Amino acid sequence: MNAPLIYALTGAALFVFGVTGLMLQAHLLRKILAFNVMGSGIFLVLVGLAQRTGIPDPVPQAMVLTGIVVAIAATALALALARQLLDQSGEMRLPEEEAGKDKLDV
Amino acid sequence: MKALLNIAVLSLTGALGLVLAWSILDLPASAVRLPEQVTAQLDMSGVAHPVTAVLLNFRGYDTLLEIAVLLLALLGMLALPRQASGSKPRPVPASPMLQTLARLLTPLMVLVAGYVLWAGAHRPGGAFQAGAVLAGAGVLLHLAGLLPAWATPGRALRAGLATGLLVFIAVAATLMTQGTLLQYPPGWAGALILVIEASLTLSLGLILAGLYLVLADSKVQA
Amino acid sequence: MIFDLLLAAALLWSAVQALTTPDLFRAVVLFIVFGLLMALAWARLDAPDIALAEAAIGAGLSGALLLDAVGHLRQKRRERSP
Amino acid sequence: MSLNETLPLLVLASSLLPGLIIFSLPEERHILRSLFNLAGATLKLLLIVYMLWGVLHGEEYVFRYTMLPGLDLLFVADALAMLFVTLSAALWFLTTLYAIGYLENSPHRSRFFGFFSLCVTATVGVAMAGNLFTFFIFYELLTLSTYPLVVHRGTEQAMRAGNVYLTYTLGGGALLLIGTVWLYGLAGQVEFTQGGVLAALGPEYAGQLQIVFFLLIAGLGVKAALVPLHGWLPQAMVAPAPVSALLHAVAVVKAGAFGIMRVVYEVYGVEFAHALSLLLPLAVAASVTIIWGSLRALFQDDLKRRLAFSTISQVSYIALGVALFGPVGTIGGVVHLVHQGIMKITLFFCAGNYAETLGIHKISEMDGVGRRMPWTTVAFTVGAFGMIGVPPLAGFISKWYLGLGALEAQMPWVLAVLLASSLLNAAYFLPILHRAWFRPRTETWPEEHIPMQKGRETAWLLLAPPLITAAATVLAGLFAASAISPLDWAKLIAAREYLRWVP
Amino acid sequence: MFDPIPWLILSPLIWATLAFVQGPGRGGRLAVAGVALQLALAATLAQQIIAGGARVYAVGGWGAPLGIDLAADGLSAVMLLLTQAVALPLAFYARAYFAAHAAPLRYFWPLTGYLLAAMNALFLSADVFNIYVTLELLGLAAVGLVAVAGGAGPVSAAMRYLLATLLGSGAYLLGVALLYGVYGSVSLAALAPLIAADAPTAVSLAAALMLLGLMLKTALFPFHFWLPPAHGNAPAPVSALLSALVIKASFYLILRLWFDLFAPIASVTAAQFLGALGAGAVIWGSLLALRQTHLKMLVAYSTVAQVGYLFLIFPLATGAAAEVAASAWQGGALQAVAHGLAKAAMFAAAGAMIAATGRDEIAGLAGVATRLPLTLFTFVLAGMTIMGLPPSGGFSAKWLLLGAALASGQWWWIVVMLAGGLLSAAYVFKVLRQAFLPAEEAAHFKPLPRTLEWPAFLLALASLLLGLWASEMLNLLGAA
Repeated sequence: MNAPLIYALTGAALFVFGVTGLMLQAHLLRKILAFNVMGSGIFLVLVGLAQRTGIPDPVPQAMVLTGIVVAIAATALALALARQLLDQSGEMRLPEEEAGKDKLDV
Repeated sequence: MKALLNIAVLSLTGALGLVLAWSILDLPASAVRLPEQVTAQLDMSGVAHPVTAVLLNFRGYDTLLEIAVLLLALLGMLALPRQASGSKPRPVPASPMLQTLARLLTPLMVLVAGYVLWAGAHRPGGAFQAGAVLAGAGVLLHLAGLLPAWATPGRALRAGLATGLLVFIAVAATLMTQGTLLQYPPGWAGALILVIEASLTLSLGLILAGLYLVLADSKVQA
Repeated sequence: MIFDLLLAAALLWSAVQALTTPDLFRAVVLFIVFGLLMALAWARLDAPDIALAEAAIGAGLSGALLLDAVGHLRQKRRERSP
Repeated sequence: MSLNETLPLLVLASSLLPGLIIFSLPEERHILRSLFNLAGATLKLLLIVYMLWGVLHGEEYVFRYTMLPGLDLLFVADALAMLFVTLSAALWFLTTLYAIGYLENSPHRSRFFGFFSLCVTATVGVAMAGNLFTFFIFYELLTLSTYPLVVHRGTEQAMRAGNVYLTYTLGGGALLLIGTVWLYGLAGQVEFTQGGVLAALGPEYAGQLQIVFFLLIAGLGVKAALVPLHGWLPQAMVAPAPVSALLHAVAVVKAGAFGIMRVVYEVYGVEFAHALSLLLPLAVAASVTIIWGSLRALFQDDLKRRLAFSTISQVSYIALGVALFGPVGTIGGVVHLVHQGIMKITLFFCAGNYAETLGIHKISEMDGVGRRMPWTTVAFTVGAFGMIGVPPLAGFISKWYLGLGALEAQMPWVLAVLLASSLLNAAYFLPILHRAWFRPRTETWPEEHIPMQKGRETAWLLLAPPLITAAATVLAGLFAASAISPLDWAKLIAAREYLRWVP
Repeated sequence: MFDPIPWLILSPLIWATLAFVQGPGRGGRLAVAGVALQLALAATLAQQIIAGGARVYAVGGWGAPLGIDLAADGLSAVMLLLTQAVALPLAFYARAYFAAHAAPLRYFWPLTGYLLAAMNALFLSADVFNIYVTLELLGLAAVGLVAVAGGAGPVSAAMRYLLATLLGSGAYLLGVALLYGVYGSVSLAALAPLIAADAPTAVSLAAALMLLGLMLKTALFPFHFWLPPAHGNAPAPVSALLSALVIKASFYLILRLWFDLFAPIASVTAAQFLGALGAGAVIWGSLLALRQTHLKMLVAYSTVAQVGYLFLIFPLATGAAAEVAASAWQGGALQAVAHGLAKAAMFAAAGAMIAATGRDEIAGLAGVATRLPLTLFTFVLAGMTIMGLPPSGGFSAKWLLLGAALASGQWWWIVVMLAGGLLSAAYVFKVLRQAFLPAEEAAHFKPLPRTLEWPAFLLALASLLLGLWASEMLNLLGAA
């Protein structure tokens, strides 16, 4: 067990936290936080695993840079949508009834 | 029902975590050694810093698409129907001290951005970090009440936002007359990467600041 | 090694706190802390480029966006409650 | 592409193109529309006469196009195809004339005639299909193009009938599809070949082939209205009379019966089907349908419903003929394909005339109609007597050969079925004739649309078609022995389907 | 030789960015010209592939694994052709739609441009990380397009879609991270020979994560929850693009991963499981489509059902004899293309009907048969492919799949396909029946420009003709 592997394992745990939060939290702001935690976890796994021999690897590092930019882009768009929803429905959560349409007895 | 769902999700993700951890600890040595290849080709790449070499040369095509993603996110935000605020964004009252600080810091930050950009060729840094610093300056100016939020960017601003991507595409496409997409001719790589990075820094700064400034605008109520 | 373990623990703790703490503002602040800890982790992983980007974008810009959203949310709530 | 390859396509196009043009015509251009309709119908008849002459002289009309590897679209104008094509084209011509008269001034005629033409295109495609796959394509297209005709009136009742119709026919289509895919998997391309193609498969496939036969017959039986798959047909009566005439006499039920013929004779081969003991169940199903349809017909007061149940019964004569092993039974089945067509279309034309001229829909309203509309009633009488099997009309010829065929196939019980059916036919037709000719009229007509003018009982376009088909019923019976009769053609076909038959 | 590969990606990127610079509401003409050019490029590429076989294009001249490779074979050429062929009529349609409709245009064109760039880049990519970037580009563009209409319905649908697509790409990216961890490369060409049946657990996990993420993006049952609101609430041209093309992109990746990259570890059990999910989609999606009262929701649920057929490829082709596998594979690809054309036509026709009647309810369609005959005819033709009736492309696809199911003795999929076919007939005719009813007295039909009716008709006609020209497509598909 070396430092990169510790971070890879931490990343795995963060991914799990993020996914759980993304699925279970109702508030959109928290979903967005959870998405970012999930993303950070993935990045740690990517770099941690690649550098498990202790040698820095610029390729996954460059990929993570790309990933961070994509994450901020998604975060901003998600926040913009969440705000629209807040302005229109007064709530920062997804309405339930649309999921309810997915039932035969409606 | 809700509790049941929670338990189901928790046990599923928990199991996923365990499998993930176990498989991470059970890995053989990798077959392909990219770091060695990067080092071997670094001289050809036009920059001395390996991460920059990957970002703008070896995997420059990823970066090209990534800039499009970033521009697209801003575009998606701008495409949302705006609340008919009509009125100019209200200047946020800020303390004079913050304003002074912002006035002092902004030129400094632009300078830092320039340095980070230039330094990226041989040490950590580059267009992303430089752009982020520029964007930070924009956010600071807005917080100090010196920069209004964006309702609808004008043509000049849109051109600025698109410059980075357009320059990148133009360079990539022009290079096709010699070889393939984004294939820098020997000797030209360093200069061309600097041109791309400079325009990227400008656009990234604008876009990243825009992500904040567009959102900030939707706060203003009629 | 010990430092890495401690940092990993701090990362996990701040992430869980950011996701579960009842107060949204607190959650966002904890998330910014998480981002800064991430930057530290990147530095430990010999990835100074990512550390810089994480601090500026992951913690900084994301944090600013999220704080702004919380502010917006509170303003909305104030508008509606009286 | 040579002319012989093009001709089958031209026969299809002669109704497809007018159909598509008619869709795009504005509602009020009725003269242009009729022109396209009649031009298409006439052209089709001319083409077919030319091809008939060619087939008699040994010409081959084959068109092949590969849709997928190992999957050809194949049109072949062989003797059996020409029999059905000729019937469809001739009756389409008459029905078009009739429909132009019948639908005068009613709404949505562009749509009606458009789908009408598509329906005929599909029928002709069914007739000329050279393999099971092509047959299936047009069988399904027939469903699609007839649905709008069934629901044409747009009433609640029509919509319900349309639902029932679709449920049955698409369900049947699904069964036919599995059977077809299965056969293609076993035997490659299943082209219609005289004497059948499946006998070449080894005996280890017998079980599978029996299941496939059941699937195919069930799929075809829906359109052929074999009991218990007949439920859609009486409901579909809500369609306008020309549609009923076409559905019953040519298009839909015939496509089913024709398909049964193709499957038994040219896919399995009648001798192989006999060897797999598939014919007896088919004969039983047909017999049950014959009796059941006739029995139900007895109790209908609505004229078109009675005719519908009569169709169920009569179409199964074809299936029965197919199931009687031996050339004579085959002749009976094949010739009945034509005879039932001309007789039943006569009856439906007449029923339409009664409804359109006097508003008569029920048998109980028909008292004395023979005096008011003598020509129509004469045609109706000929059709009814033909159905009963009175000599020398067409129906008699069919029944005669079927009876002989039953003896040849050593199924004497079929004679009892034929006899019982004929008695039932008489029982449900004769009271109608009695009312029409011999009961005096006591009250006014329900709704007189077309008044009596200068000795003309109704519009010419409505009267001429049933008279022509009634005349054909008489002629087909009288001149059955001549060289151009349907009977002669049926004999030609039968002779080719039995490869090893020794009488 | 002129190489169309990079230009297929650059063209939409360029015109999208230029359209953005032009400003809100602008760029329609640019888009039409750009998509027309791309169609020509895709056709050129298809010809080159038929003549010369599959190709690899090394971006930057480095070559995998250091650089990024683009690759084009029969399947990618088919998907590229489909994408441009659907996008071109829809571009004309969208111009008419936004001109005739109250819906604001905003940045529709640049968003569409990036969407197409992402699709083209995705179909050409041979690098799992690069694919991730294209997936994000695609997802964000699609979400932006759903939200373009504004209003609580579309915005919450877009939000749901965004979260689903982000979760999906997250799972995918973790899979990529594991693959890089194990093998040290993200190039498909470098990875494929390294993955063997005895690969470490991490590889199986990576495969599971990547496939799950992509299934979520493809809206395979039971991950379909986001699709109906997103596709049902978006403006009609957007619904058409999303339903016809976007879900096919992630499906294409599933095909690639399953049959190329992870073939050595793909088990028959997993394939049967995927097939079962597909069967669930066919039945459940069709039943729900039948229950809908709104036209576009019905069409959206129909997409959920039709996606199910695509997943029948896996049980039919995995571990089967070569001939059966080929038939299943061809059937699946044909279904993807036929559904793409037909569903685009169906959504476009639905949009035209809604624009004319001013109502989205199916109950408001009475009279459409007389007032909008061409559009209804379009719906019928598209419906034929959806129902799998001959001689449509959908029928040829079903024929191949049925043949594969029979030949491999997996009769249970036959039952599913037939039940799905009948159910789809039920919901298609639910619309047709209503359209044939006489119009209500009060019904007011807005006259429609021809450009709102003809593009949809051409698409539907193409889905029908595909049945007759399927050999050509399969010929291209088989080019290696």
